Amino acid sequence: MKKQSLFARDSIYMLIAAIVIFSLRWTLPLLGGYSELATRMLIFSILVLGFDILVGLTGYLSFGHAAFWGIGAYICGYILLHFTQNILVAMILGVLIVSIIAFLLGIITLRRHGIYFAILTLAFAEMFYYLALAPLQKWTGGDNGLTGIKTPQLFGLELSGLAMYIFVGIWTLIALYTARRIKNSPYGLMLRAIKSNEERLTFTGINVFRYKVMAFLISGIFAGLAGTLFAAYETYVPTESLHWTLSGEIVIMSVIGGFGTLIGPMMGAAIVLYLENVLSAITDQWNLILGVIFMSFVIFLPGGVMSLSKQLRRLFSRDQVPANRTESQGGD
Amino acid sequence: MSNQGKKTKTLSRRSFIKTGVAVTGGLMLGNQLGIGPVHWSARAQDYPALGNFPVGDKVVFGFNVPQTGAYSDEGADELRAYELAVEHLNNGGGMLATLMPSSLTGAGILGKEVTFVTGDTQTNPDAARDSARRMIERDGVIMFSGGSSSATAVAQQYLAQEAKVIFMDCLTHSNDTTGKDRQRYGFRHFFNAYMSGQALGPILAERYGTDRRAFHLTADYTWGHTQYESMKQFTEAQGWATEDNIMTPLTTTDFSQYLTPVLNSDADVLVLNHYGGNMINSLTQAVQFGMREREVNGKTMEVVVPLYSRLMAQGAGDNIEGILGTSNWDYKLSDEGSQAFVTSFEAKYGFPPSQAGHTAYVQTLLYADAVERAGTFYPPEVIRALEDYTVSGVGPGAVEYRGCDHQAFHDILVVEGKAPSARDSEYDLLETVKQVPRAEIGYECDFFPGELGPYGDES
Amino acid sequence: MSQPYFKCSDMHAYYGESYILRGVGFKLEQNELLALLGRNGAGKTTTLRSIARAQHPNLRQGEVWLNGEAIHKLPAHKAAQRGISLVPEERKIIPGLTVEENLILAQIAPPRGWPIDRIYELFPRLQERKHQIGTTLSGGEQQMLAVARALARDVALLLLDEPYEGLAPLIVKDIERVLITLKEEGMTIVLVEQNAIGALKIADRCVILEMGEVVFDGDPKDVLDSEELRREYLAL
Amino acid sequence: MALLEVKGLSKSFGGLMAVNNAGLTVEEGRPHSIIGPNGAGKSTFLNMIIGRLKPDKGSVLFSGQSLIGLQPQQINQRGVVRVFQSPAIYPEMTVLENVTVSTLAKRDGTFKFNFLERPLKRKDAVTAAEEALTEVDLIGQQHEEAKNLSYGNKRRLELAMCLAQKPRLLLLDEPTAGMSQSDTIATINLLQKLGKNGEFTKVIIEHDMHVVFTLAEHITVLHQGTVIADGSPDEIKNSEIVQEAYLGGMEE
Amino acid sequence: MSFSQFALQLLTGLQIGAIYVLVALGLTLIFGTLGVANFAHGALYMIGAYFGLVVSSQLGWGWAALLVPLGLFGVGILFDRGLLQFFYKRPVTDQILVTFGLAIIIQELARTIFGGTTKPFPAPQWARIPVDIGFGYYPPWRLVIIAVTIIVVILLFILLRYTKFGLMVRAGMRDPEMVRYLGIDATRLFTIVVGLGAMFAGVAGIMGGPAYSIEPGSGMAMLVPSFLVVVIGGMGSLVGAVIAGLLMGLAVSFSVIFVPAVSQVIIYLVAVIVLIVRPRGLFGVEGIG
Repeated sequence: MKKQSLFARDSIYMLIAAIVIFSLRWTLPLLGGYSELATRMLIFSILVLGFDILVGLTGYLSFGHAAFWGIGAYICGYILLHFTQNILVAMILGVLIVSIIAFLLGIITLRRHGIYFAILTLAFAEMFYYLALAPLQKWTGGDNGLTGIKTPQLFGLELSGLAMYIFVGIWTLIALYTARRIKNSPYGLMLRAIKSNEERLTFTGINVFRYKVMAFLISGIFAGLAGTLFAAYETYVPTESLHWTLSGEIVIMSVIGGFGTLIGPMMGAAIVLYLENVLSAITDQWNLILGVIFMSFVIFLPGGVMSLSKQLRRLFSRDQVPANRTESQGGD
Repeated sequence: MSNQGKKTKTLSRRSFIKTGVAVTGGLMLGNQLGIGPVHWSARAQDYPALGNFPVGDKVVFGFNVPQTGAYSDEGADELRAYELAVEHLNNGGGMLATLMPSSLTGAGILGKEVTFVTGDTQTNPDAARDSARRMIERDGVIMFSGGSSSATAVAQQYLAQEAKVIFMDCLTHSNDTTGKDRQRYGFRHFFNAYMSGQALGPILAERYGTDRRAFHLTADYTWGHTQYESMKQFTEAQGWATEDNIMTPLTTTDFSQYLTPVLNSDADVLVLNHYGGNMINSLTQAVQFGMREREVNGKTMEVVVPLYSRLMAQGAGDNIEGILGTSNWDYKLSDEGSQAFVTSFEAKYGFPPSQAGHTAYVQTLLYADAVERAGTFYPPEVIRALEDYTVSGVGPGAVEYRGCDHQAFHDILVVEGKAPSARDSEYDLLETVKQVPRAEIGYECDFFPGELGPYGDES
Repeated sequence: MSQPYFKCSDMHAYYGESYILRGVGFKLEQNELLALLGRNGAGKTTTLRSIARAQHPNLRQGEVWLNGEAIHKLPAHKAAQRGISLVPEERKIIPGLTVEENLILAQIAPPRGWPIDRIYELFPRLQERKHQIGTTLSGGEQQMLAVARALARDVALLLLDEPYEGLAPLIVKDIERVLITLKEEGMTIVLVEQNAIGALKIADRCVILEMGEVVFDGDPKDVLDSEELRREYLAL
Repeated sequence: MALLEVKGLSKSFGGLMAVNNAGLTVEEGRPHSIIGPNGAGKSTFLNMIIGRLKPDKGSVLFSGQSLIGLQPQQINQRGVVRVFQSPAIYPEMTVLENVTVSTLAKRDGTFKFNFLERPLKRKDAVTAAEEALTEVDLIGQQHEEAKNLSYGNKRRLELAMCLAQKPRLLLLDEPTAGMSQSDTIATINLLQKLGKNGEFTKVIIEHDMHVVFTLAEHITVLHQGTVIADGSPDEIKNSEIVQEAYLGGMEE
Repeated sequence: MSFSQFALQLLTGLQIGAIYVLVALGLTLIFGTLGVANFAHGALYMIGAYFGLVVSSQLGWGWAALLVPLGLFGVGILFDRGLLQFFYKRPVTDQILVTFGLAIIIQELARTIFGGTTKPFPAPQWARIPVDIGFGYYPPWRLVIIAVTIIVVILLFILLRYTKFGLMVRAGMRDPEMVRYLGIDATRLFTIVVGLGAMFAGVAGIMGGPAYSIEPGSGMAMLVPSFLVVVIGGMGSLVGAVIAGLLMGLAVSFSVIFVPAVSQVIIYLVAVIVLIVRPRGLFGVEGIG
């Protein structure tokens, strides 16, 4: 019986997600957006989903996720440009290379915590950025980015517009499903334990480092996947894909959505892209407004949009907080 | 896009959706069922559906300029010029009086009132495309324009080609824009790095002699490379030697570590193939390092900046004094067209426009003129009307929009930074040394490799 | 009615949501040495920290009065300026500072106590090591430095948290001797100690805590004599 | 063969010799206790056994195999499990999740990549966790967030987390610290009951002698980092050295 | 490489490093005392530069030299009281986020007020003509930067080592709680430290402005390398910040001669190598990070 209900709940969750994902292209214009923005939102939501697996679950704040996204995009774009228009080949190779890099970076960076980890990941990502910008410009196109990528194909079908949207939507759904499975699996439990009390976990017989590397790797794969989709969708790869401001933007999206909730960061991505796109057409102060919104979230609503209802409920029922049951205590 | 014959009467699903978006999102479903209003020019049904087309009695332009980031002031000036252009298209005035020949009426375009939407490129190609996409899809723009970096221009040209909406590049100086990355749906009014070298070479020899050794600092990206190549080519043609070149990363703000090697070389000319913030910093710091006072081999060292803009001249302050470079246009030009533009710009905003503003203004007008001449907004027809078309009255001499690579050819300026004492306002920064005639600058169509791509209506 | 020299009453303190002190209160006369005893976790340290106005725990209710002045509304540094001096459990010699710097630091904020020279007279060992980094001293020397640091301030109430912890018996004797000297100098002291017997030996009065409440307040002799008290509350 | 055999263990911090040439032998199934006043080096000693600290010298044999140089998680996986003094739990997770981490660690080893496993499929792990919670009498609160538990219950949760790992050697660090008389008695009763059938051997670190005397069959006394006495509870009770060192100046 | 080339490149490296040092000093001071990773530190640099520009052009350089450090000290106090104090005890992630947010806002405000264009920031008249330093000509302003940095470092050293205030700060960095028990108002002490940190950023701004010119993005551009400097030196270590800053400057300067293409990559490369070999940075204190 329990099995049934859990399965049903899962199905309903995914069904709702599918409805939202596949209707975005038509609902977005009603809100002042445009249909292609929906595709973009979905691609970014895969990116932040991966980011959330690392940061939301394990608590390791990476400031270098642009590296995975950017490398995925460059590899995919390069293959589409020079070798084949087959999107699957380009994506598989892109994700493969990103996962190798993520694995290596994880082994190096995850020995550090907190600020050191953030700076180390940032430093690596910036290294890739500057490499792409000048020393490797023969392949990356330097500042102009990777231009002239041909429209990718899926078994002969040209992927652009609606077809691309559906293709991306399917991947988003797969990504969300996978991320949810990860979060709710024993594996996700371990990741959350890392965030909660890493040392304790070590003394529970767990090789914490391997779990962290794995989380980093999965996170990188998500970001790389999103990057390859981005290159295929844009048929263009800007150097900015590797810049740390993109990593910053991912953080902003996650904070606004709410770390560790999966669906929250996805919403955060949509909100930020919407503001960036729609607001910028109205006022050139959009960046300032976005900054203020971001800071307000950090200060007043650290749980992001996802915690909004909980916060409101708490606000209106402050006196209903159950009295603490204390049987015994330690003082010293 | 569509391979349907010229006589086809059915619209593709895609066009329907676009129309719907252009009207209003809410009507979209209706459109898909074929009941929404579809406004189309008289001959519209004769063409295969592609790109956008105006709906109702209004036509929308998209002005996509940097509103944030390092070039936001330049973007602001472009936007002022665009607004002025729209005003003149709807109500007459400005260059409408000087454009020769002109089909513009001062009552909109093909009887439709011109409106516009704006966007922020952030001088970031990705953001620029994103913003342009919104204009194309949501706002249904018939043409978009703007920009202040070659990377964003190139990125948007590809989008223009894909979406079959005409893009008028604004400020982009890289050879690639109309060279390897040229697109059928992109036109450039601005000159390019190659032309800068052509114009500057002879003047440099004239000023500084033919026995010079040049040290180049070059911004390490496409524009920098092309600028370096052309400066090297045209100074060496005058007998100069090239001592050395250092590629400086694009994000450099402190050039001192690149300037000290110059001090240790035999070079007596320093060429700064830098633009924007790069140029402001490298020039300022070159002056700080005493490059202007330096004596090498009995000659006073000279600094050259191949591409000037007001923005950069303002940023570099007094350091520009006596430094040679090139410019696309200057507000002090005395020809009728330039003056008509400057007068109306100053009347509206209280100060003179920059070359970026001029380019923005002229391109908007020339696009509108082409539509009038073509008699339709249908992009392939408008492109054909622009290609190989020569017009005058928008600046000194005549302007030719070459059909083979969509590069405009017109007189350009060799300029020199003014001494602070010689300036009559904060905008009066550059002195025109020579107006280089169109005939002296140019190259063959196939000099740079590149393909324009299809019009989109080929059967 | 004359006010007692020091008084704390009805203190209720929390660590986060953990309710630690449940109405602790006692009085002290000047020049009294009070032994504050109890099992691990009975709330001894929390009591000292509450009196010293540490940021944690959170004293939600209760009053602390010294010399007729209310302490319980003051921040920690103001309480210290009123003469409350806490020598915490791990002695808290500040890393990176020399012995002398640790003492000078104590004299920056008013009220200034003994001159440093006089302190050195009492602790000649510290004078020998005055340029040594404080944390490199042996445990006993560090404990002396901690006490010395308190003396460098004009202490109205000295709160000592387990000063004997981890020290060799010989050094414990030294510290004991110092405490007796201090008492003779007229200092008022609250001594928290695991080594209950040792503390009781030199104390004038004894308070025993159990589960955050005072369960005994009286003569140390009574505790020493009562097997039952010792077994029940002190686990001896 | 002794279950745990520690010989000549030493560790110094800076100039301070925290543990000096200390050793002990724990026989399988025989509750053992390490006592000593605060600061005697008990925690350091313990931390070296579980791999948290690296000893300067000495040997630690568990079932005849050396633990020196092993990672903490490897030591743990061999069955040496420590109950921490200040409850080390995962505060943001529920009580059941806290314990499930342990049962999963027992089931899956140091690392297993099994993200595709459905939550309901880890029934075995959950059942084991619930069993452990039942043993410590926390079963009614398994869905509460651990940080909301009372102090005593947090310590019980910690105990459950360790029991769930089915240890061979359970090291308890001051299990009754911070507890009232009645709680202490309850805890002692609980500890007496646990492992009675020889599933695991208890090593209890305490400064409270009464707890030790009721729970342990063998006692090692640590003072100033060295072992000053080792023997049965009665021997320890009557040892003069212990009286003097441990009880300070009992002799007037 | 000739001697003069080497010497000039060395001097340039020191000068680049000097600015890093100035920014990093404040950053590491704030981290060391408060444990706060201040991602708004670049913004403070930018405020210093713009403020210096306005004051020097309106009132002259004398006033700028006086008002900018004072003004930035005030900004630091406001920054601490208005925002940072609420984040002392929050996780480092939250601190990074909130200061990062503030940096974005300050940058955008600067753009609104001063425009996005790079502004010329002329050095004082006397510092504009390059001087002969034996092995070549060098801009005096850059020599001033080196000199000021040396003076600031020495003053800070004296302040921390030989004054009572310094004693309090050093104590507060290691054990703020005990400092409170000694009657010292640690909270006010920390506020002053943040003020000092901001002041150093301001000095860096007014030094770096004329050398590099300024635009709203200058702050963010300065933030990342100076954070690397702090991390390489060891978070909270002042000596580390000085050494690492100079190391970075030299790395950048000399990489230009050998491999110009990697001159931007080099600082990240150095950072990565140092952190892999010495995870706590060159002079990192055990227990931090």
